[in-house]
Amino acid sequence: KDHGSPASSAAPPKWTIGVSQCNLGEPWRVQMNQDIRSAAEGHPEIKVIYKDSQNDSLRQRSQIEEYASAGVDLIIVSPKEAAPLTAPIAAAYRQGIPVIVLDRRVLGTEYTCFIGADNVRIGKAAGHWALRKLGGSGKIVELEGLMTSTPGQDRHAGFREGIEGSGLEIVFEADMKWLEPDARREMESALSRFPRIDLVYAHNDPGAHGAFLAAQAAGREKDILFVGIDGLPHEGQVYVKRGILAASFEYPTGGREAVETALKILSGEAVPREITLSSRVYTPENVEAGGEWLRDN
Amino acid sequence: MTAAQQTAPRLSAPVLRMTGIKKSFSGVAVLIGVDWALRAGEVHILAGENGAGKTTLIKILAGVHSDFSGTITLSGKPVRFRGPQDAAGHGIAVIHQDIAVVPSMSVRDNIFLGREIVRGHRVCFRAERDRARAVLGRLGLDIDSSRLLEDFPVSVRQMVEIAKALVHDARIIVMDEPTSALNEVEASRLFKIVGDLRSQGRAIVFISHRLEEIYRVGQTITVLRDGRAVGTFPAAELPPDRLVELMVGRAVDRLFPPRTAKLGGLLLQAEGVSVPDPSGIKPWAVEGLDFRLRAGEILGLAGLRGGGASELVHGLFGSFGKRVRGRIRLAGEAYVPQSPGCAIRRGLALLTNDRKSSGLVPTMSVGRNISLASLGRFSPWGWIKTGREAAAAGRLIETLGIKAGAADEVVANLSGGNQQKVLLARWLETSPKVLLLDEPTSGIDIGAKNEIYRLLDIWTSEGKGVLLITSELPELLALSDRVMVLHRGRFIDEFDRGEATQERVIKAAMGMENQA
Amino acid sequence: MNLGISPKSRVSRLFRSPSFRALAALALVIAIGCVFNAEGTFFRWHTHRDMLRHISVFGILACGMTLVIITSGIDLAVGSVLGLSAVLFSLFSLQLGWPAWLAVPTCLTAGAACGLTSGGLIARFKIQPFIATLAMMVFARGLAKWVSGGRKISTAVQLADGSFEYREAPGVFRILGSKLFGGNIAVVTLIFLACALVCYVLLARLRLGRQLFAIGGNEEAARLSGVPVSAAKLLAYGLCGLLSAAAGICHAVQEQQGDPEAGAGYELTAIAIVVIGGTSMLGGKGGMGLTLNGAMAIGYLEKILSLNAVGEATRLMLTGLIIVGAVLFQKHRK
Amino acid sequence: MNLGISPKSRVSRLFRSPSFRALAALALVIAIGCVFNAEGTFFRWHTHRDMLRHISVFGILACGMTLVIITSGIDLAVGSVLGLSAVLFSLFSLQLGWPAWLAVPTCLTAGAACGLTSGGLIARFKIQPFIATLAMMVFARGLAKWVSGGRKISTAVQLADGSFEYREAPGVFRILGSKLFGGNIAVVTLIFLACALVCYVLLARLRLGRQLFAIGGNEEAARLSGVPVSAAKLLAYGLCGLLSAAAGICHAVQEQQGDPEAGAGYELTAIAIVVIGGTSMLGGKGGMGLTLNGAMAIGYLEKILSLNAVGEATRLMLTGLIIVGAVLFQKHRK
Ligand SMILES: Nc1ncnc2c1ncn2[C@@H]1O[C@H](COP(=O)(O)OP(=O)(O)OP(=O)(O)O)[C@@H](O)[C@H]1O
Ligand SMILES: Nc1ncnc2c1ncn2[C@@H]1O[C@H](COP(=O)(O)OP(=O)(O)OP(=O)(O)O)[C@@H](O)[C@H]1O
Ligand SMILES: [Mg+2]
Ligand SMILES: [Mg+2]
Repeated sequence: KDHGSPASSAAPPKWTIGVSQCNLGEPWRVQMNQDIRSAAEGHPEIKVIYKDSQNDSLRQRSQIEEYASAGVDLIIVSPKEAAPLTAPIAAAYRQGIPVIVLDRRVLGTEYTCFIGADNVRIGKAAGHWALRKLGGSGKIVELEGLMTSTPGQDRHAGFREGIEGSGLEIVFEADMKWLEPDARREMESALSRFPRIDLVYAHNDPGAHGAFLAAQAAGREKDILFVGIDGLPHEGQVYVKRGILAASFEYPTGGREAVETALKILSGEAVPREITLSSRVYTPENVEAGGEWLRDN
Repeated sequence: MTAAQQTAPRLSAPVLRMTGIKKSFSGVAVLIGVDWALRAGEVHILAGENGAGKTTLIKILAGVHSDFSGTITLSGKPVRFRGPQDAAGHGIAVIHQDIAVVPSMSVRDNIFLGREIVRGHRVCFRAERDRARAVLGRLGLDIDSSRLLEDFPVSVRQMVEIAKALVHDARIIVMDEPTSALNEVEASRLFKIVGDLRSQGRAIVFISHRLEEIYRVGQTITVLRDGRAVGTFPAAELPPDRLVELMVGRAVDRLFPPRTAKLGGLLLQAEGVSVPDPSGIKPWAVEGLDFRLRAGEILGLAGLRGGGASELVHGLFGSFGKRVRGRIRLAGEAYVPQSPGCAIRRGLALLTNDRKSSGLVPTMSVGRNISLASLGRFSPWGWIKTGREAAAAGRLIETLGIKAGAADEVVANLSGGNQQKVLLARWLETSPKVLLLDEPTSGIDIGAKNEIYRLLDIWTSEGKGVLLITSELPELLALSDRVMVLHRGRFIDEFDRGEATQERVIKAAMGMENQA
Repeated sequence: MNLGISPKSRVSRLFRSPSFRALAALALVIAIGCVFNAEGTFFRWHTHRDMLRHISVFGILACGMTLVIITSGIDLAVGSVLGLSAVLFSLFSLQLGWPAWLAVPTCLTAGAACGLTSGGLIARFKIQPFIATLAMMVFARGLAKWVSGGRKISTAVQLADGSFEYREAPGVFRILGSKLFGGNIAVVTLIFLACALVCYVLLARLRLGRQLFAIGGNEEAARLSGVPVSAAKLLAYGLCGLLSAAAGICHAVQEQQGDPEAGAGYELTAIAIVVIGGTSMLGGKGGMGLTLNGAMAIGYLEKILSLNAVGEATRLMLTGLIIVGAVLFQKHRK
Repeated sequence: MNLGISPKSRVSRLFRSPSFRALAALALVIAIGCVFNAEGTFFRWHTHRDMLRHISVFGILACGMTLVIITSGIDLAVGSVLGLSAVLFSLFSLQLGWPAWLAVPTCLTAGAACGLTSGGLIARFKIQPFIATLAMMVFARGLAKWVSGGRKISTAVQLADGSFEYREAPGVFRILGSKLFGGNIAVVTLIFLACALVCYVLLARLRLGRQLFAIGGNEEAARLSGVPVSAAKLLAYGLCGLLSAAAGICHAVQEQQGDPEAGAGYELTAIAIVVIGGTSMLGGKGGMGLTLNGAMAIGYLEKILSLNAVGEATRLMLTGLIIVGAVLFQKHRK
C-alpha cells in the first residue's frame, strides 16, 4: 500500500479518537486494542491514538486529561479503576467530548455509553456448565485471578453462585494472579494433595493452560476437565481446539462495538447508554463453528 | 633525642588504669591480662611488635570493643564504655591506626564528625569552619576545609584524623601510629603539639614503630608482647637496644644492615617524564623528569607532600593509563605505561602508600591477597592451581613472618603491620625487576623492618632495582644508594650516598637550591 | 605551598558538581520535550502541572528513599507501605468516618512503625537492608490485603443486605485531592515540595543528616568517631516509612479509594528517581536537590512519551535509551 | 605467640562459616515444611521434584546474578532478558521452524549481547550498575514486545485469513520440558544444576572468578594488582545475560509459548535468592553454594505455603516473617 500518496487517502481523517487502555501487559487487553484497530481500519474518516497507562489509575487519569486538553473528538477508555477515573471522565464529558467506557464501569452517569460484558454472569455460566458436565458431584480446583481486582472477585462470585447447592465441592483454591507460572505451581500443589480432581476452573485461559501442563506432567490430564475464561482466538480457542480445555468462556473485548458506537455518536446518531455484550462458550464440539452464545439462565 | 624528658611532672596519680585486660577474637586470645596505668602530663609509649595487641588495647579503651574482661578505672572510678561515643564523653580522644575518616565528606565535616557544633539540631557551619581552620593551621595544613577529603592523599587524611582528636577538649589523647603517613616536617609539627598538650596536663598515649620518635616524645614506655604487658619503664632508663629486645624477644644488632649489592647495568631510564595530577588541580603532578636506575640500585625519592613522588611511581606503573608523557626504557626496551597489568608483565611492582584504599582486598584471605597480582602464574589456561597458590603463599608468610591465624584468615583481621607485610608478599610473588615502593615499612615493627631491609639488600643483589619513597629520613638515607629530591613535581637536587644528610635533603625538599 | 585554586578551575568545578550535572540530564529531557511538543501541548502550563501532580507520589517516596540510600541502604518496602497506608486511610476516613486529625497521624504512625521495624532489623540485627526491607515489602502488602479483606476500600459501602451505598467523600479527601492558586498547582504537589524541603534541611543542615552521610561514606569510621550509627539508621528508615505513608495518603485521595495493590513496583521508580538524580547507590553522596531533579526528569520523560502517544514497545525502548542518554550526558559534560 | 587454632574453635568456625549458616536457614524452612506437611504431601518425592522444577528458572537467573553481585554490581535486566529470549526462542522454533541447534545459540547470543551492553555501560562509561541495568530492563522488555507484537508467541499460528492454526511443538520443546529418570527430575532442573555447577567452578576455581571477588572486595586494589577490571566486569554481565537467556528458553519450553511479559519482577526474586543464601550485596563475598541454598529455601517456602493453600494475605505476611526468621536463624547460631 502506498502510504500518504494523495490519490489513495482521499481526505484527511475527519475525527480523532483517543483510546486509553489501562494495561497492555495482559493479552486480553492487547486483543482489545487489536480489535479497535482492525475495526477502525475500514474507516479512513477516523484517526485513532492509543495510550497505555501501565496499570496505574493516576497515570490513566493524566491521559484522559491530556486527551481532553488536546481536544480529541471522542474518548474510548477502558478504566483501571472506577473511583479515581470517575472525575476526569466526567470532566471530559462535561467539556462536550463524548466518552465511551469499555469493560469496567465508572461511578455515576457522566459518560456517553458503557460497553461491557458481565463477569458474574460468565462465572455463573461456567458454574452451570460444570454442574451439567460433572453431573452434580465432583471435586473442583479454583485458580483465581488477582482477588483484589473486580474481575477476579466477580468470576469467583458468579461461579460460586452457579454451583450453589449442588454436590460440587471446591477442594483447593489459590490466587494465581492471572499468571501462568503461578497457576502451574498452585496446580502442582493441588495435584500432590488430592488424588481425585474432576475439574479445574481458572479465571483466565493461561491459568487453565498452566494447570493443564501441571496435570500433564503428573500424567493426570485425562482425568480432569479444564475450564478457562477469555476465549481469545489465538489462546483459549486454540486450547479448546487442541483438547486442552474442555471449555473456554468468551469475555468479549468490545473493541469492535466501541468503534461502531463511536462512529454512530460522531455522526450524530443516538446510542443506548449501556451496551451489554453477550459472550460465547467454546467447547471442542462447537469451536470450529464459532462457539455457542450463552443464554441467560 | 632525649630532650623532652626532664620537664615531666612526675608521679601524679594515674588518670587511667587498665587492669587484667583480656580479649579474644573468635576463640583466639589476643590480650592475656594487660595491666598498665597512665598519668596526666605524660606521653606514654605503647611499644610492641606487629600483632602484639596495641591497637586492640586502644580500641578497648576507645569503647570500640565492649566484650572484654578486666577493668578500666578512670580517675579512680571504674568505667565500662558502651561505645565510642561513651568513651568520647569521658574525655578520651583517639587517633585510629586505620585512619577513621569518611573520604566522601568534606574535611570540615570529618573533623567534627560525631561531635558537631550544633545549635539545637542545626549544625553551625561558620563556627565549624573557623575552628577547623584554626586546628588545621596548627598542624600546618593550608587547605580549603570545604573540599572533599577524597581529593587528598593519605597524608592529609592522617592529618585530618589528628585534627579530629585535637578539636575536642580531651583529657586523654590516644595516638595509634599517627605518623605512619607523615613526613619529617609534618611529624615534627605534631611532636610540638604533643609537647604543648602535655604541658597543659593532658595524658597522651602514643604508639609508634619509629624508635627515634619514641625517645623524642615519650617519658614512659610500656612494652607489650604476645598479649601481655612485659613492663613499664621510664624512657630514660630503657636504652633502645633493650627496648628492641623486649619487643622482639631477641637482639637486633644493626637496624640497617650494610649494603652489599653491586650495581649492574641500566635497568630503567626515563627522559622527560610528565605525570598528570589525579586530583586535577594542576595539569601535571610531575613535569619533565629525567632519571636512571641501575640494576641492584636503590634510588630514594624525597620530597614534601605534593612533591609528586607518589604520582611518579603511579605514572610509571600505568595507574593513570596512557596519559603519561616521556620516553622510558625498561631493561633496554622501550616501555610505555598503559595499565597496571601491562606493567606487572613487564616486571614492575608498585606497593602503594595507602594500603586500605588501594592495597588490600579486605574481603579476601591472606593467601588470596598475596597471590592476586601473580594469579596468571598460578592459573595456566585460567584454572587456578590452588595447591601451588597455597604453597607459595605459605612460603611468603613464613619468609616475611606474617602473623595470621592461617593462610585462609581474612586479611581484614590482621594487625596493621601484618597487613603491610601481606602487600609486600604480593609484590614479591610477581618476581619483579623493578620495585616501586611507596612507604614500604609504614606501620611495620623494628624486627620486621630489619628483615625487610635485609631482604631489600638480597633482592638488589639479585639484580632488581628499587625506587624507594619513604618519609622516614633515616631509613631513606641508610638504604638509598642515591637520593633524588623532587619539589612541586620537578627535579631539584640529587645526592649520592656519601653526601646525603637529613638537613640537605629537607632543605632541597622545601625548594631551597642546595649548594653549600 | 601554593595550591590555591584558580578562577578557571572554580568554573570547571561548578560544571563538574553533581547538582549541575543532574540539571544537565533534566535539561536534555526538557529539550526532547520542546522538540516533540505534541502540537504545542508541551508548552502549556497544565501539562507541567499534571506532570508535577503525577510525579508527586513518586517524589515523596523518593525523598524517603534518598535518606536511606545515602546511608548506603535501600528500602524496597516503600511501595507496600504506600499501599498499606492508602488502605488504612481510606478505611478510617471513608468507612469508619474518623476525622482527618485522627486518621492522618494514625496512618503516618503506622508507616513509621513499618520503617522502624525494617530499620531495627538492619541496625540492631545487622540484616542486609535488601533482605530486611524485602521482607517488610512482602509483609506490608499482606497486611494491606488482610486489613482491606482483599478489596478496594472506596466510598461504596456495602450495606447489610449486600447492596452498595455511595457516600460522599469527606472533606480531607476533597481538599488534599484538589488544586490551588486558581487550579494551577495540585495540593499533592505542594505536599511533595514540603517533604522535599524538610528532607533538604535535614540532610544539609541538621546533625542527623551529616550522620547519615558519614554512615554511608564509611560506616566503621562513623562508628569510631562516635556517631550513633544504629539510632541514625533507625531514624532514616523510620522517616522513610513515614514519608511512604504520606505518599499513601496522597495516593488514596487522588484515587478516591484505598487499593491494597497500590504502589506495587513503585519502589523501583523511587530508586530510579534518586539514582538518576545523581545520588550514588553506594551511599555517602547525593542530596535532595538531586532527587528533585531526578523526579522532574522522570516525570517529564513519562509525560513526553505519553503526550506523543508513543506505542507501548517503542515507549519502553525509548525510555531505556533516554535514561542512558541522560546519565551519559551528565557524565560527559566538560 | 600462640595463634594455633584449637579443635573447639575449628568446630565453631565451621558453624560460623557462611555455607553452614545458609544451610541453617534452609533447615528452618524444611522444618516448617515437616510440621505443616499438608497431610503428608510434603514427604512425597514429587513435591520436591515440582519445587525444584518451579525454582529452576529463578535459580538460573540467580546463578548469573551471583556473578554480578559478587563484583558489587546488580543486574535488574534479568527478568526482561528472560522475556526477550522466551519470545525469540518461540518465534524461531515455533513460528519460523528453525532447528534447535540454530535457535538456542541465537537466543543465548542475544541474551549475552544484552548483558554485554549493560556491562559496557558500567565498565566503560562508569554508569552505576543500577541505572545501566534498569535502562536495559526497560529496553529489553520493549524489544520483546516489539518483536512479538505484544502477543504471546505460541504454537497457534495466524493464517492469512486471520484464523489460527495449531502446529505441533518441535522436539526441543518436548525434550526440554520433560522429565528424566522415570519422571523423577525435570530437565530444566538439570539445566539449572548444570548452570550452578559451571558458575561454581568459575567462582571457585577459575581466574576470572577470583578476579570478580577481588573487584567486589576493592576495585581499586584489584586494578592496581593487574586485574583487567573492565574486561572481567564485561564478562560477568555478559554471562549473566547469557544465563538469563537460558532461563528464558527454559521458561518458554515449560509454558509452550513465548510471553513478552514473562519474567516481570523475577529480578527481585533472583536477587532475594542470592542474598538470602548469604552473599553480600556489598560484593566480594559469597558463592554459588550459598545461592543454591537460597534457591532451595525460597522454593520450599513457596511450596509449603502453596501446599497448605494459605490465603494470599496470610501467605504474604508469613513469607515476610519466615524470611526474617531464616536470616536471623543464620546469624544467631552459635
Ligand atoms: N577483628 C579481629 N578479628 C580477629 N582477629 C583480630 C581482629 N583484630 C585484631 N585481630 C588480631 O589480634 C592481634 C593483635 O592485633 P592488633 O591490631 O592489636 O596489633 P597491633 O599491636 O596493633 O599491631 P600493629 O603494630 O601491626 O598495628 C593480631 O594477631 C590480629 O590478627
Ligand atoms: N596541602 C594540600 N592542599 C591541597 N592539595 C593538596 C595538598 N597536599 C596534597 N594535595 C593534592 O594531592 C595530590 C597528591 O599529593 P601527593 O600524594 O602528591 O604527593 P607525594 O609526592 O606523594 O607526597 P608524599 O611524600 O606525602 O606521599 C597533590 O598533587 C595535590 O594536588
Ligand atoms: Mg596496631
Ligand atoms: Mg605520597
